[in-house]
Amino acid sequence: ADPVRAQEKSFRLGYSQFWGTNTFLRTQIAGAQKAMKEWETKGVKVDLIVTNGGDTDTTKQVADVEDLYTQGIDGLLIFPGDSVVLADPIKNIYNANNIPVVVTDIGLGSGDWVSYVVTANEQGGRMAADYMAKNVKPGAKVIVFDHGPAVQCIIDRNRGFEERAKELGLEVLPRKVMKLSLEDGRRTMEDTLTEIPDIAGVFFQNHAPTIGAEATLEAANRLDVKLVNFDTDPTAYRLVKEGKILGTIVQNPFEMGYVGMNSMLTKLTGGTPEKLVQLEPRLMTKDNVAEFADEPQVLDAKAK
Amino acid sequence: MTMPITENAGANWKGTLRRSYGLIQSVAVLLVLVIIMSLISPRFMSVINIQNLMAQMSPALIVAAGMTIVMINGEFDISVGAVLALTAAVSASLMPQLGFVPAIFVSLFIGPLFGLIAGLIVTYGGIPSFITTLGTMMIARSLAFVVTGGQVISDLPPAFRVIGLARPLGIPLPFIIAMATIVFGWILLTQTAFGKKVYAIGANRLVAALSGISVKRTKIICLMLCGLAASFAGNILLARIGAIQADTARGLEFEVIAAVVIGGVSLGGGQGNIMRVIIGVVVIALIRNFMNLARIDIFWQDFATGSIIIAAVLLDALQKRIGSQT
Amino acid sequence: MTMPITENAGANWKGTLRRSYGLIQSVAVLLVLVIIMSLISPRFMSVINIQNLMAQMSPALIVAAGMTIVMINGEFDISVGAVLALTAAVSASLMPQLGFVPAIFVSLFIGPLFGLIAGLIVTYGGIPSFITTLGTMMIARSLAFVVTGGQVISDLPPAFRVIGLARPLGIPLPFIIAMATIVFGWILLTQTAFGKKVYAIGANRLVAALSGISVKRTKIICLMLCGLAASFAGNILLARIGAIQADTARGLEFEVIAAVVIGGVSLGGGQGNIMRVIIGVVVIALIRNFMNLARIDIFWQDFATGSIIIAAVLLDALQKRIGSQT
Amino acid sequence: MLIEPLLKCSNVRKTFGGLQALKEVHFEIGKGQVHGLVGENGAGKSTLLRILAGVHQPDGGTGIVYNGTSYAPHNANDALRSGIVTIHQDINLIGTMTVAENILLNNEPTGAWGLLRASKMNKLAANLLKQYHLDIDPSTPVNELPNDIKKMLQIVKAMTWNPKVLLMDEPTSSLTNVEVEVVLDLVRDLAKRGVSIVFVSHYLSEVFAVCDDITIMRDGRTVGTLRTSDTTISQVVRHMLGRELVEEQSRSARGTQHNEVLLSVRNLTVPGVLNDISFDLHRGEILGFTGLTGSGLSELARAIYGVSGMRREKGTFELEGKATGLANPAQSLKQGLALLTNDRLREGILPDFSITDNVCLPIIDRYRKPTGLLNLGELNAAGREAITKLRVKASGPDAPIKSLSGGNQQKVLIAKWLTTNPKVFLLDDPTVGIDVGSKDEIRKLIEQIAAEGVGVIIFTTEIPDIEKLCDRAFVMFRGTVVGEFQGEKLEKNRILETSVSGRMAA
Ligand SMILES: Nc1ncnc2c1ncn2[C@@H]1O[C@H](COP(=O)(O)OP(=O)(O)OP(=O)(O)O)[C@@H](O)[C@H]1O
Ligand SMILES: Nc1ncnc2c1ncn2[C@@H]1O[C@H](COP(=O)(O)OP(=O)(O)OP(=O)(O)O)[C@@H](O)[C@H]1O
Ligand SMILES: O[C@@H]1[C@H](O)[C@H](O)CO[C@H]1O
Ligand SMILES: [Mg+2]
Ligand SMILES: [Mg+2]
Repeated sequence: ADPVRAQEKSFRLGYSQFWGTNTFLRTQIAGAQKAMKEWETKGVKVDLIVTNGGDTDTTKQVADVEDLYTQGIDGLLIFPGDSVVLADPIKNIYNANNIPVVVTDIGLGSGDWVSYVVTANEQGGRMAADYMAKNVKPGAKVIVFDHGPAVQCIIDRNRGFEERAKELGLEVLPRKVMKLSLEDGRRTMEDTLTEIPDIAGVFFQNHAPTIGAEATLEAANRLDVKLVNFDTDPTAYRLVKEGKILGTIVQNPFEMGYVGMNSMLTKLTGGTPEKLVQLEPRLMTKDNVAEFADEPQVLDAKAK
Repeated sequence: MTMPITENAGANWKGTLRRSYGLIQSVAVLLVLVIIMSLISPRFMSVINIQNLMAQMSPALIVAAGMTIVMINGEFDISVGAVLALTAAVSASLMPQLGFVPAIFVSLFIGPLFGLIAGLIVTYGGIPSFITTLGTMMIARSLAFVVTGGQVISDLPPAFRVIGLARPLGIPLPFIIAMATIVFGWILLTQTAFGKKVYAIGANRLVAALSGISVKRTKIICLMLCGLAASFAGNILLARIGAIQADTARGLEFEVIAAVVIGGVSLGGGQGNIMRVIIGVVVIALIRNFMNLARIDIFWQDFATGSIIIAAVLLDALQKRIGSQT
Repeated sequence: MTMPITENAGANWKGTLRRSYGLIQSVAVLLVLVIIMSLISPRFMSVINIQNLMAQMSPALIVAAGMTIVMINGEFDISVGAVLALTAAVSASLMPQLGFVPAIFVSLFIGPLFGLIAGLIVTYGGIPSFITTLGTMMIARSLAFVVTGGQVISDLPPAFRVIGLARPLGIPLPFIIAMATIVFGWILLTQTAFGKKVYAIGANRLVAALSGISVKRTKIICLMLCGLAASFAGNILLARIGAIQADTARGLEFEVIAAVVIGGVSLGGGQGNIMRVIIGVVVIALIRNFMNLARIDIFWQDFATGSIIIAAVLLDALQKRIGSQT
Repeated sequence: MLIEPLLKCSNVRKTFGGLQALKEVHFEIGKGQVHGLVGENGAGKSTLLRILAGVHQPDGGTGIVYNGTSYAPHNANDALRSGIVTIHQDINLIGTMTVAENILLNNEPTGAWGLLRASKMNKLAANLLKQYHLDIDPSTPVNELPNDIKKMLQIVKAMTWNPKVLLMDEPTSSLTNVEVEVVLDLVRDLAKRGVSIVFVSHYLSEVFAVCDDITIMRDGRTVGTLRTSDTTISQVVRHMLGRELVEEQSRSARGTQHNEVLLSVRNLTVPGVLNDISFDLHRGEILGFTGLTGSGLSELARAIYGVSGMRREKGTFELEGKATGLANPAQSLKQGLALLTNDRLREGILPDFSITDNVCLPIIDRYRKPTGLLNLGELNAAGREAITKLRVKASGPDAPIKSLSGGNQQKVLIAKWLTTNPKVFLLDDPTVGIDVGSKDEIRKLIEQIAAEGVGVIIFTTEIPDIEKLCDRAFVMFRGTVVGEFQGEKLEKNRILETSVSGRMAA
């Protein structure tokens, strides 16, 4: 849906992030900005306000969304910290005032939006389990390290992984909770090696604890334990390349932001964007790692 | 050479002024902050932004009222965030069966119950409240996960949501409720015998005990009141947001403690003015709002927040020092 | 009545015993905890688990040494986690160019610098350290994001990694370093004139000042030492994990403060034994480790953790009460 | 004077907020001289000493010359390093630290690497203690020591700084006779060795015993300096108060009879502290408990009042013929007991609280209106009344109590307990730091409440107080009552002998 070339137009837009210090979410912003540049050449100027919800606090994100409305924005892009909690102000403020909303990732449980760009998270979890099963012995023990027992997209990924792993005959042990951090990844992996020396594989919903866990395996000479995770960054990418992380489910945050911004501006300039854009998760392994070398998540921010 | 009694009226008036001095100056600091923000963003002073801010800070204000009482008493309550979440979770999950009034009513017992348990451990077990309420915080948070099953609970009766969304005379109802709570706290602390006891125990519990004050009972009541405030805030937040998850209000305890300390309550107890605590809460709420208005890069937001907090408190202290020299 | 001077040797010995009593009893509580945990999880007492635990708790132990000094002095340092992260980030990002020894060296200035700034604000500005270091915490965390660009920094020189991974005589090197830090802290606090000043100021800053002690200078030095400990811990953590992100060690401050309080340091200052703080750190590390080994349902883990913390401290207090009655 | 004075203050002034504490102070002292500084409570003695000690800075320029140069210390350390050492009025030790740590604080012997030399520290401390006849273990935490020992320790601590000028602010309050002698001997000895001493005290006999000159302060001014040899106590008192003090006949000599038993205590025992103590207190009677320090006086007062920490093993109480528990302060207070403790700083005042709030704390519930709110007007009236009744020098009932002089704080505390309208008033060292004029007034006040039917018990090592004020006195020795005196037998020497020997004097 290419928009008709508009006369000089300028819009003030808000992008409500939930965890803005995270690479994944910053990459979304980068994608949105690329789209903005392209639109500028078509005479559409965008003034973008990015908010951060106090880094991972849904209540604060609600306040951000309210603040953005106060700022008089013409449209809202949002990475909701929670599908239910954030749905409320979207309905009561944005839908009620006919301000278009574009959702990038996670999704909203209710309310209305002009476009929703997302990765199929549960499918990603299933892909991870498939690949895990191929690389461990039949019936081997696998486990999930869970950093967000109450976060919907994480619940989806875990469910996908665990259900598929069971279908494939793997022994799925009770999850361990930990904080989302390098050192908790390292510590939890250490404890797990002690408790379950014959653990064969671990699934993570993010790259940071995976890197921590890899440090444990390397120090303990236990690289036979297979790690599969969601998301990547330069370090995690290198570890896949070196065969130390078995595989990564790569989403496309850049595309989320890019498509999201395009949808928003399409709507604002009178077009009709696609209501749902499903981005396929892709599996990155040692064998195809080269294909991902130019991923915005992989390119070091400072190298850019 | 005592001062003639006849001059006392003047002395009293001066005393009142002196005691309000801190408050007046803190308000001045706040004004500086507000003016800077209005210059940066013209929309800052818009009615809607102010309405939003009022509603946003309401739960923290209510919790701060409770925390102020506990901290003037010389203790901490680290469990407020978790108790808030647990209360909201219980309230939300009882609403479908019980209706919202009974659900709120039942849920309001949770905070006082946690306060009672913590209070008993603190006073009879002799464990610092910091550790005790760290323990009860974990217990409350855990129960919040159990109650919600890790899911978000939503779909609350619209009549209940009114509490969170109504704006009589343009003022958000949660804010009116929060201010009423603070005023209640102010009356309790300054106009009742109980309040005098709370201060005395915080200042020197030995002196208080020798003066016949029941230190244990007072401490327990303070923790129960703080728990009640947390439970109260839980329901207000629930009505405002319309949904609850177990993770809600993580870290609220430190935001509120910071607000209370910014408001001039000493960490050791015995001193502080609950009215000034409002300013502490407002400062913290304004800063978040400001970050959004001023478009500060996310990586630098914490830097700005930290600097503003220090600068505001420094300015306040500096002013007071100059004030006391005259 | 009073004891004749000639019996001093005996009295001293008794004094030492009395002073160590708290320590001995806390060790007893720890033993109870360890025995219960070993019964529930047989692998708990395995050599490898103990080695892991030692390495895991090392950064917290080092930070706790610094925090103990600051807290005995009557202050808090909320910035330790952020300073740790910033230090590790700077150290890691300097290593490729400078080599690891100079990188460590440079990075070790960060903590003391933050301590100096906080110390100046606390002593000359008269701002409570709780607020001041909350501010500097945000500033440090922000800078950590700026330095790392939000990315994980990894790929460190193998020679550097040795510091984190070596196990001379089977004992993890980080643990040896941590214990050395604690011993250094113990010497500083109990065997030097500086230590006496730290305690005296924490117990009664007026009396300390009247005794000619420079309260400001001592407080600043304490905060600088705590910053140094945080920077030191940052490098140890970096060597152990081999990678760093800006988010590292979020919340470490409260874990460490809890450990220090569990270890018997009073929140008001002036009292505490750094050796007992080890037990506080160990208790917290054990509980986390135990949760992983004992397969407790995710939702109930915090409940168990909270209960164990309260129970352990209660047991400790109870024992002491019984002990003091005999 | 022939020689240039070592320390000279001319026109020193100091204001606190609106209050001018020092208006015009002129004062000088020569090398090796002992100079008494006397005046009513709140006259400004401590303020002057605190200025010299570097705690406060005077208003305006420097009016102080020391050793021939202008002297303006910025802090305590400056003063200490220049040889001006102060023993402050209120106990200034760190309770949680040991005796050795306290007396050597900021003055510790260190060796290589700045490490403490523990053995030297202990030896040094032990020697100092011995030198001042203090029979205590240097490793005892100061908290566990009685007040008089703490006071002595402050003196010992001061001596470790090798003072050139020693400022002593009420160094003998709460000391026993024997200890007072030790202190006075020390003062004389130091003077001989060339140390100049400023001696602030309300015990004029002591002032006359050691001082070469006496400077009198009144209302923030020095009103004059007299040679001790050229003046008399009554002359000094007249200068201080602007009036004469009439020596009253001691109460016991008047032989008032009291028959109605008000409180009876039986077999009160606190293991290791109090041993099987029984006595009756009559309505209208003023009873004294005295003895050496450490004989358990404070403990007895606290044990009766039910202070936690005083674990009563045995003991029964009857108040007005009815058995009562007196289990804790709250209960005792309700039954009509009141206890004035002897540790003003730790157990007496709430420093930041107003005079009114300090006074009304035990009776705060009485000011509750039916609405549950406090009657603040009445509360203030009570504070104002306390100020008037005890002639407290303060800017008003709203003033924080910490802004009062030591003696005035003590008066407020007495007022605090009086407002509870006690039936039984326990007073532990009631006249600590109180000037001669006020002491007299407080004595009268105590007699007056006794006359109204209150039973009063005074616990004190000050035998003169016992002699003057009590109808009957008990002497304690190591936690046991060893003697009872009444009528003409109630007399200084008998009491002293019994206190020392532990046996009833003939
Ligand atoms: N920090 C302060 N703030 C306000 N007023 C003060 C302060 N210190 C002293 N004053 C006032 O200064 C006056 C002199 O007090 P000071 O303590 O010097 O008296 P003093 O002669 O030592 O009396 P006392 O015999 O009772 O110890 C008093 O009126 C007191 O209230
Ligand atoms: N719980 C206790 N157990 C053992 N000894 C104690 C206890 N409490 C106090 N003591 C000791 O008992 C002694 C008596 O102290 P007390 O305070 O009664 O002295 P006092 O006679 O009142 O003298 P003063 O009033 O001058 O201090 C002191 O040596 C004190 O250390
Ligand atoms: O699930 C979201 C994103 O999809 C991404 O994985 C970053 O972390 C989580 O918050
Ligand atoms: Mg004085
Ligand atoms: Mg006594």
